[in-house]
Amino acid sequence: MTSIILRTATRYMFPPLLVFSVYVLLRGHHYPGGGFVGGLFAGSAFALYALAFSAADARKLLRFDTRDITAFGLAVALISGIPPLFCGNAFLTGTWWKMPLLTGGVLDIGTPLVFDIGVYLVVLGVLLTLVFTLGEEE
Amino acid sequence: MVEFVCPIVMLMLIVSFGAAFVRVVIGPTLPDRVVALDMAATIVVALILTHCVQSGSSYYIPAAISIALLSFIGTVALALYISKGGPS
Amino acid sequence: MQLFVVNVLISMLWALLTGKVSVGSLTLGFVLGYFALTLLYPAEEEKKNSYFQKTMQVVRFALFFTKELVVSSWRVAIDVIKPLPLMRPGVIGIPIDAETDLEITMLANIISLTPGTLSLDVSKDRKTLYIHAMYVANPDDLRKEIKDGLERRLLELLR
Amino acid sequence: MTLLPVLPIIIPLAGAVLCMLFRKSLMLQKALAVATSFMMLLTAVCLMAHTARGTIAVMNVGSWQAPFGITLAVDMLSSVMLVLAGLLAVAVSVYSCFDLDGPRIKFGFFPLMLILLMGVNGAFVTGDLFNLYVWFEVLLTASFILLALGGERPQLEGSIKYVALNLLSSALFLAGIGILYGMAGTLNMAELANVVKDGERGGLVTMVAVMFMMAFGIKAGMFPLYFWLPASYPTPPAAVSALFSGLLTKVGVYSLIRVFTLIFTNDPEFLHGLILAGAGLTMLSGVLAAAAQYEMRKILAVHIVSQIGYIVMGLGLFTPLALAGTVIYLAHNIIVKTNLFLVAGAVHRLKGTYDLHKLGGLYKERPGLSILFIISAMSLAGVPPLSGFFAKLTLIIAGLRAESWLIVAVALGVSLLTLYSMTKIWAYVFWKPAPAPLPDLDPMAPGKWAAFLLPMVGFTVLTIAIGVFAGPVFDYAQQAAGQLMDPQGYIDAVLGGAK
Amino acid sequence: MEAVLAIVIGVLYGGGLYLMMRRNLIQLIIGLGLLSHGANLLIFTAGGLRKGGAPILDEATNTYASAPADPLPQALILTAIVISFAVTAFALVLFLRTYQTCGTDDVDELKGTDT
Amino acid sequence: MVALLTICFVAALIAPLMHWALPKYAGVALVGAPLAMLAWLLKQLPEVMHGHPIEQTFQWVEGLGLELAFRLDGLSLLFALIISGIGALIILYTQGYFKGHPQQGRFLMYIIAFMASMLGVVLADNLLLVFIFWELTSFTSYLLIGFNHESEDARAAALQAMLVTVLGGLFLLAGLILMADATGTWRVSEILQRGAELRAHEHYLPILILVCIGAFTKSAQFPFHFWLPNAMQAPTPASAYLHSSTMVKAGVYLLARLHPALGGTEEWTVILTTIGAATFLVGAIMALGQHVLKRLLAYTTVSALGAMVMLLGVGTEESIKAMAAFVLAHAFYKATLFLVAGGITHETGGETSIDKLGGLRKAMPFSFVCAMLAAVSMGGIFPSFGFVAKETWIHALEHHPLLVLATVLGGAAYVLVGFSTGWKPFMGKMPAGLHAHEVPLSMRIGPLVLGLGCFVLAFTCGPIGAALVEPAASAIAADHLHVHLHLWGGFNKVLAISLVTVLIGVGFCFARPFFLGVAGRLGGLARFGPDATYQLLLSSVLKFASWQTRALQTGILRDYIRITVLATVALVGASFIRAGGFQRWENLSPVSVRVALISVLMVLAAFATVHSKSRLRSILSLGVVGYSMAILFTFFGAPDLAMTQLVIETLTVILLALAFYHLPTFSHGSAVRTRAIDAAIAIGAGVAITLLVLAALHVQTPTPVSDYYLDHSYKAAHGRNVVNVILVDFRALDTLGEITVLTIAALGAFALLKLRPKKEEAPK
Amino acid sequence: MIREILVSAFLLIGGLLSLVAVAGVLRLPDLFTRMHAATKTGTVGVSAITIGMMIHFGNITVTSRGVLVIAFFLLTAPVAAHMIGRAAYRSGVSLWILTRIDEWKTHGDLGEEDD
Ligand code: NA
Ligand code: NA
Repeated sequence: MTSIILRTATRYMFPPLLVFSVYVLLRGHHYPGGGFVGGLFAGSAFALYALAFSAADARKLLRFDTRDITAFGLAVALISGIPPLFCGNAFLTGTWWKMPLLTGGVLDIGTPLVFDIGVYLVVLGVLLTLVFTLGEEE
Repeated sequence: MVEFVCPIVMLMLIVSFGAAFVRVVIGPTLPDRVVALDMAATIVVALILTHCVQSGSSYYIPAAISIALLSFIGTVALALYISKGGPS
Repeated sequence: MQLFVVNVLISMLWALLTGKVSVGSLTLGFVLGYFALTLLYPAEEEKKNSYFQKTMQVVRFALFFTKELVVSSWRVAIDVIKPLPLMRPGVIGIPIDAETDLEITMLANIISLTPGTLSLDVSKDRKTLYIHAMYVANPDDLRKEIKDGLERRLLELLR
Repeated sequence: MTLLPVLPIIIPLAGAVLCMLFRKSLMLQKALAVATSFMMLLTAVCLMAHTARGTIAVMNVGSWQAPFGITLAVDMLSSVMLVLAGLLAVAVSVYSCFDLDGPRIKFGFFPLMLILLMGVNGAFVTGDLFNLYVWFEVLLTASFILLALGGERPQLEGSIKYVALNLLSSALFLAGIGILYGMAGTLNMAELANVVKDGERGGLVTMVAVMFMMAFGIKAGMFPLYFWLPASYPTPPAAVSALFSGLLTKVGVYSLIRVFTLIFTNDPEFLHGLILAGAGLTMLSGVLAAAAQYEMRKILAVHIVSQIGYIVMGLGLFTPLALAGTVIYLAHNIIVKTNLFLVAGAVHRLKGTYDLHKLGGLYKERPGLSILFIISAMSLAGVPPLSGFFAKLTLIIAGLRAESWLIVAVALGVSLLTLYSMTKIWAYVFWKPAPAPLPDLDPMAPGKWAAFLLPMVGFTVLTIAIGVFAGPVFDYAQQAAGQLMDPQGYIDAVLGGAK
Repeated sequence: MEAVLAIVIGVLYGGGLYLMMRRNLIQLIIGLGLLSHGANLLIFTAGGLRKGGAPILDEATNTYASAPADPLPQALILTAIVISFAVTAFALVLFLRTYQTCGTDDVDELKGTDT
Repeated sequence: MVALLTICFVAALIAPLMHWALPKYAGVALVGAPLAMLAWLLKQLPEVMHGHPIEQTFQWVEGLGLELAFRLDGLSLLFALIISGIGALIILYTQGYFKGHPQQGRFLMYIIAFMASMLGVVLADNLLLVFIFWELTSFTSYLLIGFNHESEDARAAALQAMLVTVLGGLFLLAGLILMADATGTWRVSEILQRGAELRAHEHYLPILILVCIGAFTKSAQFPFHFWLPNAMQAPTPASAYLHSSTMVKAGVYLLARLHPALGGTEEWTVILTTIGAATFLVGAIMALGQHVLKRLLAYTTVSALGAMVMLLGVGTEESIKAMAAFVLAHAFYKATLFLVAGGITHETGGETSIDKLGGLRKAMPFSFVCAMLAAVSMGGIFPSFGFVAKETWIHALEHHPLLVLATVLGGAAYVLVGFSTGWKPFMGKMPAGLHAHEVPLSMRIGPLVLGLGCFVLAFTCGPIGAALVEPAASAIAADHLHVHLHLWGGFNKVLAISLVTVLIGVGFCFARPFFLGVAGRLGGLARFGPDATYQLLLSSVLKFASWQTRALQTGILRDYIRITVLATVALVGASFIRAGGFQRWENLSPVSVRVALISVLMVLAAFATVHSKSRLRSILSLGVVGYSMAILFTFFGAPDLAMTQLVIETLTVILLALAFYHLPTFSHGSAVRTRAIDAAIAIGAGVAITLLVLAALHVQTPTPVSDYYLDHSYKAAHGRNVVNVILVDFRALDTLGEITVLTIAALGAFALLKLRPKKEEAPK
Repeated sequence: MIREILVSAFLLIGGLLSLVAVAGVLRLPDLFTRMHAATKTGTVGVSAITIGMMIHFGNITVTSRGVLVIAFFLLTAPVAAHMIGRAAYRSGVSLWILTRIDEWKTHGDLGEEDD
């Protein structure tokens, strides 16, 4: 077991890191950030957890297999390019919908955003696969 | 006034960054280097934030936050490496 | 209770991050925070603690802490300029009353940020905190100073 | 044309993703891989049909007009490459279903193979220089892993060199892209062609062109940049070797052809002259390196180098006929080389070694396999009327017409040495009696054995068919070469919408 | 400015290559790292240094800050960085595995497959 | 014509099947194909005799000028008759020769395929088509010579024959292409009409030389003759067919075919007569010292081929006629002798040396008769067709005393060979331990038909001359020649010379032990001969190859990188010089202090990275380089880049730290010299890149596409962060590729660490 | 104007503290004393600059993020120092020669072990 100071700090840093990662992901279209950095942050959160506790603990926390997350992310990114095909547009053409919010505002939801979410998941999965496998190496 | 101060601060920070780099190089022990690199990261944060002031653009703040967080994780990783007896 | 507070904090954090303090962003932040927390504390018990009582203590402590922080920077500045042989560093162990992880961690952190001291490690039995100090004129004085000053204030705040 | 050109990228990716998601079921992965390969082939054939009469299939990904988005453009050269990649995919996936061990499949062989193909296809269809870089990285990374997958010592040793030199190539490639972008302000190859053509940038363009020549030269395995190839290609399982030998270096060659017919036509005397010199040295050096080998798969691997020399020779001569020869040679070589590797794999499967000294007696034991080998081997050596003959013939005629006597002499001499190498394998592996009796390691039932040989039979039929139907093949190649020599059609097709 | 950066690029490429020619596997990795920095900086420099604001459209004013930098090289470099990270990570594992299997990290000794 | 040719090829393809279905009668069944061809040829005889060639053309590869053009004229007919006629006999012979052999089917396949290819050579009317069949004969002969594939000698001989003939074929190909380009057509018949044009062409001499080399290798002319005796490793039916009557004559055929286009010049005459005469003599002389049956015959074949080339070189009407007649004569007697020799070897359990044979006349009377008939014809003795041909030949050389002298010597040698093969094995006492029986029926037909043929032809030489020799000679001369062959020309100079030849030949027979002795003593000279030269060449190529491999593929990554970098630097440098260096310095913005400082720092950090004995110092210095990059990105308006760079930098360090647990510290240094060279190369590369960047900077950029991105990012793609919009929308395909790379890198890392070979080698 | 002065002051203080911090890192005699400088002064220095920036922009978004930066530093810097300190101590990094006392060593209790 590693230091309790580190473990405690990790516990308190973990949720904000995840939140920050989603923030970076969702704001990426308008401000610096995006799926890639967002995914790296999410991955770093789990990496920190794996360092402070153990790779196995981090895996438990994650619940999904890292390779599944990766593949799923790739699938999401790929699928995000499909909807425009049904409108006669080219692959990966940005398609946007206005989504009314509960509060009365309107949110632009578009396939590029979905694509970015795919990127986020891929990066998360990849980073964790690397960290966990290397961390578990004897 | 700020326009005048910013370049000076920037220079101070760059010099600090360089000095931290010197410690990275001269060591002598691995923890010394790690401390120095952590210091360098801290200075990079300061640099980026100063640049925000100078350019009047707040878009660089997330970069600063990123490094604040990530350099910590990096340092932890290296510290664990050292304490597990990893050679330099 | 504590969990709830943390959750609210996260939702506020989210609102701050997005820069738009609105019901929507707070809700989204709450939901995100909820998920983040459920990952962490699947079944941990809540601890009863009065939230409002602590507010004043927090403010007081914050002020004290800020002062210490500024002073510590100043001290380093002086140390750097001073001739080296005037320093009297040393590693000493401080018996601690802090018990929970959070208490120990906060204590250690605050010790690190205050002038002249730096936490190195907690003993295995969690009873002793080893610190590195720049000026160890008398180890027992230092121990006393920390225990009566920092630790007492902190534990008051946390308990 | 909103869909077809991108399918060669999407289909293998989708297949790979599905394979990854169903990674626990070997059967399902096999089925997925084979099905995906067939779909790829089908798409490629459709594209070929679409482009056969000289139209260029253009698609703007994301509906962004060229040169702003990434434009995919499939001309005749691209579509023939796609078809070949499809054929290879089918053959290798079927072959792997029989040949590959469970652990390798479990640890992602099929997704990697499909992603490799995705990268290869991407490189063939893209009309954007940076996008080409991305596809290169996709296929390279996949190939790194396929090469090392299994973790046997030779594989790892080979991988080190493979990785290092290919990454060096990537760094050169990136440098070229950066400078070209700075110079032209665009990454669209058609637009680049226009800018290079218009501007007074002669000197710099030539320097950048040299960078690209080196970058692609490494990937293509040209002299003196090919060293990674003999060190790495003979190390992985046969299916992987076959896939690599058939496709990877060819992507480098394809890219050379693409940029040196479309963009860098500003100084053919110097640039294409260099390519031609490189081609000659590549042929010669490769064939000599092969002559020194006594390991079946290694001979075949090193021969790739010398074959690359032939393919590039057409580009160096830079005449319509020569490029037609290059196109035919590409097609021929992909088919034949892959097949030879598959046969080598079958031999290894039977006898457990590639060592010429240890092997023997297969002519007696396995006449079918012998026929498959000798036909491909002779095709490689250029014996008429197989595919290789027409490929070489076209190049030789082009060389003589261009009065490049030296390169013709080298090409002819090398073809003799190729023949020597192929007959060496034939004599040692098939004709010679086995020095010590090797047990037949193959436990396959005859039916399964036949299915296992099926891809090889298919390729053998193809190499004969190219010879028999050399007329239409040549016409196609000539038209493709025409498109390459006069890139205005390509440029107009890509930029058509923008003007 | 570009002249200075051109020299830096040269140093990065040169240093990367020199490291790649050393005998330790780790130096090979580090060399690749330098090389990739060099390539990125090259794209950045050759792509046209425009010392200016971030290419982000301001929400309030709907304008770019003073002369925005060229966004395309940035996007290219981002892609290149990610790719080189992926490749470096894989190479690291590959080298680790090579060391475990071959029992040496001396690149000069890994020549069993060439001839 | 095409149909029949196709039938022949199909027959070849189905031969193994036939053998599998009818093991005993496959040969008999398959002989139908050549017989059909033969019948058809004979049917065309009258037309062709009257100078009306038969033509048939199909398109094949129009763009290359390759068409399936066939043309049967007198020359083709003569050769085609020989090929199909003897072919049929050989196939029958094979039936007996390979009785019960498991690979008989394969042999039949090869030999029929060979026959078809050979027919293709003589019937084709398109240069490329000729070449295709030409190569096919080389390839099938490879399979035939190496038929006894378990014998190393057979394999070596097969390889040698193939390499030599294919080498020649390559020269030939170049010559043919040049010829087609010079005349503008691939049609042989058209080229023959444009002979004057061709002979005046600047490429005439190269074409002639190239074609000659092709023909000479195929027809075993000196100094390429050596492969032919070695090729006797082939089973006898193959030797009889390929190496006496057909394949080796392909070269002669080609020269004869192209005579109207290429012939008649001084170059032609000099080259052909010199080489032909030399070959004639060398073959004959070499034959004197042989004792192995088939080798003996092989050398006389070499010699005969030389004679044909020599006659063709002389190029007079008479010599052309003589050559055509001699082709016919040679085919008959040589095939017979080979078949008999094969029979002897076959029935005596593999004995090949004539000195160990004797007294076979009782056991093999039938073979004896056939052999005698052929031997007489070979010796040019009255009243055989060999005599007729020899007469015509000597007559043709009337004005070339030297060549006549050569003919006499050579002819005498033929007498000796005829004696050695047709007489010696059958007479005298049978050596102890030798057992023999007569050959089976299927093996008798061939020798009988051919042996008798030697005399039938002689007695019908008038009509034969008109029907076969005249059309052939006319085709060679491209002019109508009248051929009157006669068995008896009266007592004249020619007959006298003939007689002298025979007499000397008889003398040779008595001197045979002497020749054998000389040959034995001169055996050492063989290592300066062409065969040794071939071996030397082959082994030098192999030596050079392995030297090259050792020199270039050292296995040391450093060397590879060095070569790669040096080549790149050299070429970039060359193009830089070619571009005239820098023309002007423009577009360079002023240097700001902070960028300069960061740059200096980066350079220092790069040096620290490079020059470090501690791997962590190196890594951390690399981290400083990365941080500096991020700072630069910040200065130049790239927040996304700065952020990504910083994150990636740190993550890289984390991964490295994780991996470093399992990796050793730096322990292998290089010598100072190595480091100096590497440093020099690296510096060169750095300078080259710097120059390239500087050169790039003075080029004015036109409107970059990114202005479009800035304008349309929000309007058309709903995003304010242009960089991100490029990544997920404008150039999303790049990003898709990028995340694919990421995915597989992780997949690969996982697989590499988790999947281990069953038997892990223990680390040292 | 006051705001400008405040901003400038904070930035300058931050810059100076950074200089002090690295001066400490460079000049102080052993790892542990250097860490004092890096941890405390570095944190305060960067915080000062952050505050300067917060004042400069003066809007809620920037301020909230600035708070975040400072908070992160206050949390992470001491933890990092602790991690390095204990790692260094365990790995046998020697204390400065003039260190007066080492109770850790005398007690011989090295805390929890890493796995
Ligand atoms: Na992004
Ligand atoms: Na920190």
